[in-house]
Amino acid sequence: MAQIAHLIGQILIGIGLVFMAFGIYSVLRFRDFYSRVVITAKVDTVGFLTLIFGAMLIEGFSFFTLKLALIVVFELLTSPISTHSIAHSAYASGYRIRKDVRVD
Amino acid sequence: MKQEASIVSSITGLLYPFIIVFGIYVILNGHDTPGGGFQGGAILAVLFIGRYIVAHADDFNIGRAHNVEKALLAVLILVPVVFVFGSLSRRFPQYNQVYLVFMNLLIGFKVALGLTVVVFRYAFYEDR
Amino acid sequence: MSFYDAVLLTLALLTIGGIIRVVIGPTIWDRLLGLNLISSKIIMAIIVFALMIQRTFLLDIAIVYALLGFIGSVLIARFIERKGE
Amino acid sequence: MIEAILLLLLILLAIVAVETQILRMAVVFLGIFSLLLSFLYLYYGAPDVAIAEAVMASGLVTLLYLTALKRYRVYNICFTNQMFREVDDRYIVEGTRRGQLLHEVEQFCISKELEPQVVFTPEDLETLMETRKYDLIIRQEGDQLTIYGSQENYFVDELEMLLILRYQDLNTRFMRYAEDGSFVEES
Amino acid sequence: MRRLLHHISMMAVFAVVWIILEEQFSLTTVAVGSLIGLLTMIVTNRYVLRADYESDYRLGLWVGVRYVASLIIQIYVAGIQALIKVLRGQVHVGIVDVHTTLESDFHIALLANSITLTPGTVTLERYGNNLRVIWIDCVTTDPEVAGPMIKQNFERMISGGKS
Amino acid sequence: MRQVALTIFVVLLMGSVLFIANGHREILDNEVSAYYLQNFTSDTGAGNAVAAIYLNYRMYDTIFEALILITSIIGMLHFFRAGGNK
Repeated sequence: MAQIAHLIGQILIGIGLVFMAFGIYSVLRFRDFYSRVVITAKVDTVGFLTLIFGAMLIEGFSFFTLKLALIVVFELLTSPISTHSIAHSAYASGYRIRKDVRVD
Repeated sequence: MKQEASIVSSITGLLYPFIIVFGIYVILNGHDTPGGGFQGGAILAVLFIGRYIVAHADDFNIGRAHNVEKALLAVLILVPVVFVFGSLSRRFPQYNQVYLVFMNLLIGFKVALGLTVVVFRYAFYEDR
Repeated sequence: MSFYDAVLLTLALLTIGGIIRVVIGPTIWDRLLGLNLISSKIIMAIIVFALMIQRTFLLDIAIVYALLGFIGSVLIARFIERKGE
Repeated sequence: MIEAILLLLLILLAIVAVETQILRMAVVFLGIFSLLLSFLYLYYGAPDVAIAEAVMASGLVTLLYLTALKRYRVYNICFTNQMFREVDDRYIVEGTRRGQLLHEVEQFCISKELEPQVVFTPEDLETLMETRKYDLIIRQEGDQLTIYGSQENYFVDELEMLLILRYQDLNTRFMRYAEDGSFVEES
Repeated sequence: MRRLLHHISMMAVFAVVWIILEEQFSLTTVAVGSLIGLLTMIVTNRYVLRADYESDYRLGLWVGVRYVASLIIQIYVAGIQALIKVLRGQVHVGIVDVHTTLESDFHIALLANSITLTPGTVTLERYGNNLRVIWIDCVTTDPEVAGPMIKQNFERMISGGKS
Repeated sequence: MRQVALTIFVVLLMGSVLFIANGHREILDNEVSAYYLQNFTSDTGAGNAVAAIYLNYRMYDTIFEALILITSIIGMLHFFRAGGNK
């Protein structure tokens, strides 16, 4: 039983890495800042969650898992803050996408 | 200005007590996990810095913090002089743990106050 | 080479990808975005490393980054937005 | 293997951070530097130092650097292009003649101890002039490059001398505006 | 005594956090954790936040758990949708205003956070009860139409299923 | 020309230093560190060797470090008096 959980955990970690590689690929591929923010910032979150769930499965129910859960909660609270503040900084400095955006 | 910063300052406000608890954990458990006075104190100092950045709160009393820090230094010198150099540690080995925790706490609060005073003073001085 | 070594190596390669964006990124906000990405990669690497050598206390460092890492990027973003005033 | 990769990246980042002329970018590079450094401390078995590095780099040191950088005045440059409907990296073409011009303007700012901050936008000129946030507006319309600068600013005069000398092949002209936003014809 | 009762929910939360950090479950850790939680709340209310933490950040336990669960599900659904869109190259980024009916600052911040976390949308700024959002495939700029597509069911989750 | 020569000189110097440092094995005072690592738990009751060393074996270090911090703060407050707020 533990063997199967171990295997599934390793597969989940692999899937998380694939998601993260996709995030890096799109950060290199897209050609304007706002697309990069929208895609990468949070395709990365999917990879993060998958990898942590894989680690939780490998470890079983222990204090290691509980600490990982704590990390998940803190990361879910703080990582959108930094993305939001970067996007807001670009927007407030006058970086725009296209002409038909209304300004007030 | 307040309306604009609202999302960041709300979530940071939610995190304040968690940062304090984590800082105290790093200070208190310094004697058997990595961490200790300096690291925990720096975490507590980052809390005040984050508060200054996010909420633009400059209500920190530098003079009083500096006085508290001087008093902590006096205790910090006194305790090991009595305990370690006065060979009490060899006579009462069961109080060793208490001594370590107490010293870590003292160093932690001293470093937190010291770093906060340094950074605030520098930021304020450059501001005006 | 064990499984965890391979994972750490992949994470290092992904970090290189992030650093490419940071170095060539035309505007400064691209660079900040890259900083954000690399920060999450490093948290991941710390978790995998802790899993590899089976030490729970290494997760404390991941908690430090998860709790306090955003202060740095918020600080830089605010500074750029206010145009240094 | 991972150790070698991270150490090489550290050297690369240190060189890039030293060589950057725009100092606020060096702060970003140093942030990444300290992230990698913290992981390396952990890898070498020094978690105490790793925690200290993480905490110091995320808050204290960044604030000190940025407070020191407040001394530099920021020069806001706005680049607007009427050809493209959407902003993308084609705006910032390195290697072509126009990219060189923008680069030259940045270099000139750095030599005058100003921090250039370039913003790219496809907005019309009227909306840009309304906000009055920018010190210099470079506008591209087909082949025509127009540079708008404030009338009283002696900095723009020096820049004009430099650019007219070096970029005669480009179709460049300078426009000045007065404080109330009306344009002054070049005499 | 009444002040102690006022803090008791946060004391329980911090006792749990302390047990997780200390990695042992015993009477001592529970007691120390509650004590540190009490001290932390007093210090936070008096010196750091300078407001009443409990009334500012009120979220029921059951609401919170359901919110996190639905957030994770939404992250996966939207992540895979965004992935397909990017691979096909159908990206049309635009900026939309979204109106929300939530009232407290904290709830609006949570809504903005979850909009940022679901791939495909990033919150730009908040003014009053409106959020300005970057959207990856901007089919419409009408706030009435775009609102439900962006907010999903987060609004109902956060306010506890009332609205 | 001078800059190029200087660069080559620095690179050569760095290479030679790295080469020498790579071949050289530092012989540390093994007895003290071995003693510390074996006996720190029974001597001081700490679980973390670093804490045992900086709070017990090397107490003077910590005291003077705290003293240096407070000295630097006093110096800072003194020199920045003109522009500060208090």
